[in-house]
Amino acid sequence: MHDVSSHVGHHAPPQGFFRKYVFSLDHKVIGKQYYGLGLLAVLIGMVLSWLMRIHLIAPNATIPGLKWLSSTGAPGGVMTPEYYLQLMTMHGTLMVFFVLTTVPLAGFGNYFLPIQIGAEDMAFPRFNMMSFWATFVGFCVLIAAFFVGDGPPLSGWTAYAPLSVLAGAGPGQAMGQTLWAVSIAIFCIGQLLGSLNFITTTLDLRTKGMMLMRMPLSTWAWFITSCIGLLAFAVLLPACILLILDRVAGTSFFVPSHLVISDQVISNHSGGSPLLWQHLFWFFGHPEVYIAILPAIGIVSHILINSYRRPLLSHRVVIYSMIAIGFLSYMVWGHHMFVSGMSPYSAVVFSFPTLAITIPATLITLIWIGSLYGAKLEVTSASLFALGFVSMFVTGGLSGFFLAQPSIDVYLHGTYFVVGHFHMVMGVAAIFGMFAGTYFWAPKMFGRMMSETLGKVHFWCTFVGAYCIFMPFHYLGLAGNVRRYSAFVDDYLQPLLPAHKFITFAALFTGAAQLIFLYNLVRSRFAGPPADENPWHGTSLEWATSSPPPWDNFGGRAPVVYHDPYQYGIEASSGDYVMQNSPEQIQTVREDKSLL
Amino acid sequence: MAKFVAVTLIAIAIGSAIPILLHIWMPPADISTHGHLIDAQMADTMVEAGICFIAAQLILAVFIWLAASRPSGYKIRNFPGGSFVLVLAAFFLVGTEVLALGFFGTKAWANIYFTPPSADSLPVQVQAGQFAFYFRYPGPDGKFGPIHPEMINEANQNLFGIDVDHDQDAKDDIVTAEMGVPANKEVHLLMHSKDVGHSFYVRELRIQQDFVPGLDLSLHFTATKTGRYEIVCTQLCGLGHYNMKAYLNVMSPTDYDSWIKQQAALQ
Amino acid sequence: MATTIDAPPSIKNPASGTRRVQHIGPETPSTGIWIGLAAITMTFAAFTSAMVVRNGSAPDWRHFSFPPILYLNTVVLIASSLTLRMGQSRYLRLVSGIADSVSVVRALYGTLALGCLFVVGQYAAWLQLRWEGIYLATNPSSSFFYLFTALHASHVIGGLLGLIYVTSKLHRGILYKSTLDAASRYWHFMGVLWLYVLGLLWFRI
Amino acid sequence: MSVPVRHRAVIFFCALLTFVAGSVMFSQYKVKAAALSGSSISGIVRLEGTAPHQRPIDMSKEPSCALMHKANLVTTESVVAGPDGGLKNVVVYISQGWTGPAQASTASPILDQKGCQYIPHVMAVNAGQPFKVLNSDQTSHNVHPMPAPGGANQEWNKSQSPGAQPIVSSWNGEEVAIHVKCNIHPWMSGYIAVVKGPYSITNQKGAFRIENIPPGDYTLSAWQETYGTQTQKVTVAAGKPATVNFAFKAK
Repeated sequence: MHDVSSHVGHHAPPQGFFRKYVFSLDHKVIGKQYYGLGLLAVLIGMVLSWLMRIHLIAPNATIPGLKWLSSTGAPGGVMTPEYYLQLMTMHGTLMVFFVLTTVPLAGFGNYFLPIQIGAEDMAFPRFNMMSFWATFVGFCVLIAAFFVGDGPPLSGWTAYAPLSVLAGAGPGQAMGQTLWAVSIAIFCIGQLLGSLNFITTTLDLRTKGMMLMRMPLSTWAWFITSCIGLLAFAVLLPACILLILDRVAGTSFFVPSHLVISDQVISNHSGGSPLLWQHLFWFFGHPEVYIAILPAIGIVSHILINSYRRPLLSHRVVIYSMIAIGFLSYMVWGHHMFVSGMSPYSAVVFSFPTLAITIPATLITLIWIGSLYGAKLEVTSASLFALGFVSMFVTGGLSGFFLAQPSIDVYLHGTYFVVGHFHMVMGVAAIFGMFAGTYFWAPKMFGRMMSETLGKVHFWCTFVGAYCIFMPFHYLGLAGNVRRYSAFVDDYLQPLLPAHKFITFAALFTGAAQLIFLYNLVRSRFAGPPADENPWHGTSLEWATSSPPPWDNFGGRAPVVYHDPYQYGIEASSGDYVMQNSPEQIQTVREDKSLL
Repeated sequence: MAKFVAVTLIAIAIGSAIPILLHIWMPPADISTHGHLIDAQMADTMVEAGICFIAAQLILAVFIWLAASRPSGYKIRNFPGGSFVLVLAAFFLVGTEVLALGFFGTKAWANIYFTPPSADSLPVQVQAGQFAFYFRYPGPDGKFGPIHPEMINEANQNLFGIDVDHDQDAKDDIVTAEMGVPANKEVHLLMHSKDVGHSFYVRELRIQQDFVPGLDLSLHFTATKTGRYEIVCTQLCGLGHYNMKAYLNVMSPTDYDSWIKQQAALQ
Repeated sequence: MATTIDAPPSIKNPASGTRRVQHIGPETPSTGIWIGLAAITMTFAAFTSAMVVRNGSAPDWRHFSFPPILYLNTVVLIASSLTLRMGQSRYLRLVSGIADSVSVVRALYGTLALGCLFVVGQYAAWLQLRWEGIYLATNPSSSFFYLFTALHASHVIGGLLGLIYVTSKLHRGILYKSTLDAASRYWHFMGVLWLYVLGLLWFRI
Repeated sequence: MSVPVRHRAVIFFCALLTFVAGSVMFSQYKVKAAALSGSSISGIVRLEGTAPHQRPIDMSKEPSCALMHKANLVTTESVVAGPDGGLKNVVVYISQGWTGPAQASTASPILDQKGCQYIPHVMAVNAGQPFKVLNSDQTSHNVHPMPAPGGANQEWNKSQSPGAQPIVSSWNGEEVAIHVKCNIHPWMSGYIAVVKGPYSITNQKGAFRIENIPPGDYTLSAWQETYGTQTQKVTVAAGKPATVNFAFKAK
């Protein structure tokens, strides 16, 4: 149920520290809270990946400081195989759930969706607050797994049953795995509340003149993503509940009969189906990939248009493509299970929609690149990261060609090729979207400009570094290098070790380069030059209010919208652009109406 | 800066292509009768994806170079044909491309997985457990004795929990830690997991299949080239995952016969 | 749309002095409820498919006859929907000034009482199963029985809280029709959902 | 003379200390004396009948270990009997009647992992007595002792990389015997018997010898991993070594 007194913009300006910054109902504060949480999670996740990479090239090396993190997992600072897997699980879980889902969608979405549609706040501010705090609690529960019994779970972020159900299956599978499941369940609830809020806000709270087709592409992306998330997390939640029940209540949803672990017969479970978990998980898991990447696509389009100084060749094609991707994402989960004992016929059934996703993805990419032709590119840190995103998206997308075909997946399935693929298209690409968004919107969020020079250095290091890390992953996969190995003992893996050394050094370099970004962010927050209302000469509504915006976004006057979102590259009084809320007439409409 | 980025992009595109073109890291030589289908499919896909990759990155680089060096007062121009051309391209070029890939890929897949094993194939049972593979041959009677989970005792090397004293079929079963198969004879692999999920992966055979606990799957292949190859686990199964492996020993029929006799003697 | 809402018009009401009521209101609650219902539907769909898969995965599915009190609970829940329906129509008359708010409040209290009765009834059903020695982990069938009933009951409790909230709003005279409609839509959906769950359990268990 | 209260307190406290210290020393002395004046229990554990077939172990999965055993094929060790029936790896300990200190020795025994085998195969410790686990191999092992669930001892499972520092651990309560496994090398199997007081483990000939037993009546237990436990009553007289022999029947 909703609360009238707290209804859109009708909560009074918050008083007191807690109401203002902690338990705030203001979508802008909540957006920043999500962003901060994501930043914290991405730092932890990155350090974990460092530790993993170092262990891979020097399995018996003493890593300074590690013994303080876990005396059992790393006695004397030497990482054990199980601790490698435990860190890997935490890396995956933190990155997928608490970074890729929170920052581009919940972080930027919370802050800018209401502003871009001219609303004063989200539809249900209380749900919005609950959504963040649920996510935060989930985060704390997950981190707690580091400090219990024998540490976090080692079953990977996919937590395949029965490994994830049986406490005797290995270190971390007792308390750690339970905490993991509880954490994800709580996270699901948070995201469900968030999606509910986003969808309702977009449908009901658009200001006068803001027709759906006049919404910026970023808003469209957040809207579509929320629709995906609403259904995806509504499936992961039951899966987690079943997992928790299997673990703590002794039910048998996922554990079959007659299992024998370390010579001991598992007698308290019987008849369960491990594939059931895989189906439920991947029915969520594949849409999750698009939950991570679609907001980045929207943000990047929004930024590219601004730095192209022209609208995209077609606004609608991009929107319809995003919708198509969202729709298709629900028909392809089986491609994660080509070798898990599904019938070979269903493998074929899942293969074609997977390949079909290429078409809308290609459409978006072609529109991006085609619109760059004949454009006037303004090179900023934001636009560089956006262009870097395009490059990454293409690269990562193309390796999907291989994995979408069962016949090739049979060779590549469990290898580093998969790791390279999803890090490129989901990890790095989405994180590039986050960087682009940060450089673009930091002036609005904090009222200060970030340093462009540092931003460009940061971009170059990150871009080259990311390719140096993740391109070799594909090669290793082609050579059959199996993923999730804590050490490479097989004879055929020995020749590949130099490549792993290279990757590790690239990872250390790229990670270190992120300190530039952190420094830039913190410095600009306090010492950056103050930003005016519209530093990038943008057209959408977030540029029509002060930086940072007042607590009700537009100072009580709801803006009225007269134009499509991206009126660039025209002659107008304000320059080469007209803002959405300016009543000025436009002679030349750039958007190509020849289609649709 | 933009020109610098464009050059970087070109360098990355070419640099990424070199290891592929030089075949530095590639699948090992195929030793199976079906593998060539997969290799051909992989080669086609590599060509198509490679062309798209190089083309996209280079065009992007060139456009960045051009778009960043416009004179002031430059008039925006549209891509010839506008989005219409691009949509057509996406649908017809890319659409047919992926459709073709899917179609031929499915043919390769069907050739391997839609055919049942032949009647005279050699049955071998493989059991995956934390963290080792063990293999069982039915022996002269061609029958596997039933598995009694409660009798599994690795300390006594009763790895399958077979009851030699009471089960007639189990008496002549042969359990080995290494998988010996005769060359050019079809092997019918009966897969059984003892505890959690595992996977059976032999690069040279172009084979990968998960073990699903409680679900006994099967697989059939014919190895053509004698030699020792590594069988590794590709499904995360616990702390010893990285060291879960066994050796596949493809032998000439005569060697195989003496090998299996030798193993039978060791039971 | 983010339009400011001015103070609700006040209506003279013979029975209970002045009550300020507002029949128009923001459409967000009704949209929100529709979306929430979509998510709930998806959750139950996921559980249903899990149940079907698990049922087919092993021959260990044991059927048991479930407690007859469930049928009684069904009647109670349907009755609660009817009283709520009554409340809605009385609210309309209240808005147009031809009924007093006491009648509405009475209907809402009726619904609340019946709702609580339903939850208690479900609990009684569990007690009976426990008494028969059928626990959560006894068999997949019982696991799913407890799972579905518990999940539905928790949603019903959520609905009860919502109704309490609505009632308090009505008391304070700031109840929007859209809010009442949203609450009732959720409540009626709970009834429909229960019929679905009941049918499912009846078929499978 | 009058002593201030404060001083009296101090004096009293010192007196107390001296008394406590003295009594402690005295008790120590008594124990030592008993130990010195005690005699020993020794004997042979035999197997009647033929030992069951010990299957050979194929370590091809771990080349470094397989190489070490190229010369002589390793077999399982569930029953190891000498030519004259002497039964190896039998834990002999006093299950009843022991009144001396629960910890017979202060040394910390070593369980080594060498050639993918536990050396020794069977080991005994006292409850609370620390023991070391070493890894002398080129590969990682996971040390996985599995006490009976619900008992005083907790199951644990830790990997040990080559050259890693030894794992030092101890057990809370008596338990005969705790099975130790390595899941990475499933054939690896060892036992730790946690007993009270003195103990001995039979050698190739099946011989055992427990020293320094004070005179008295005891129940002696012999545990073998396949055949379980046998007990015998024994009376030890001062200065007269007792002899006890056990015989396990091959099933």
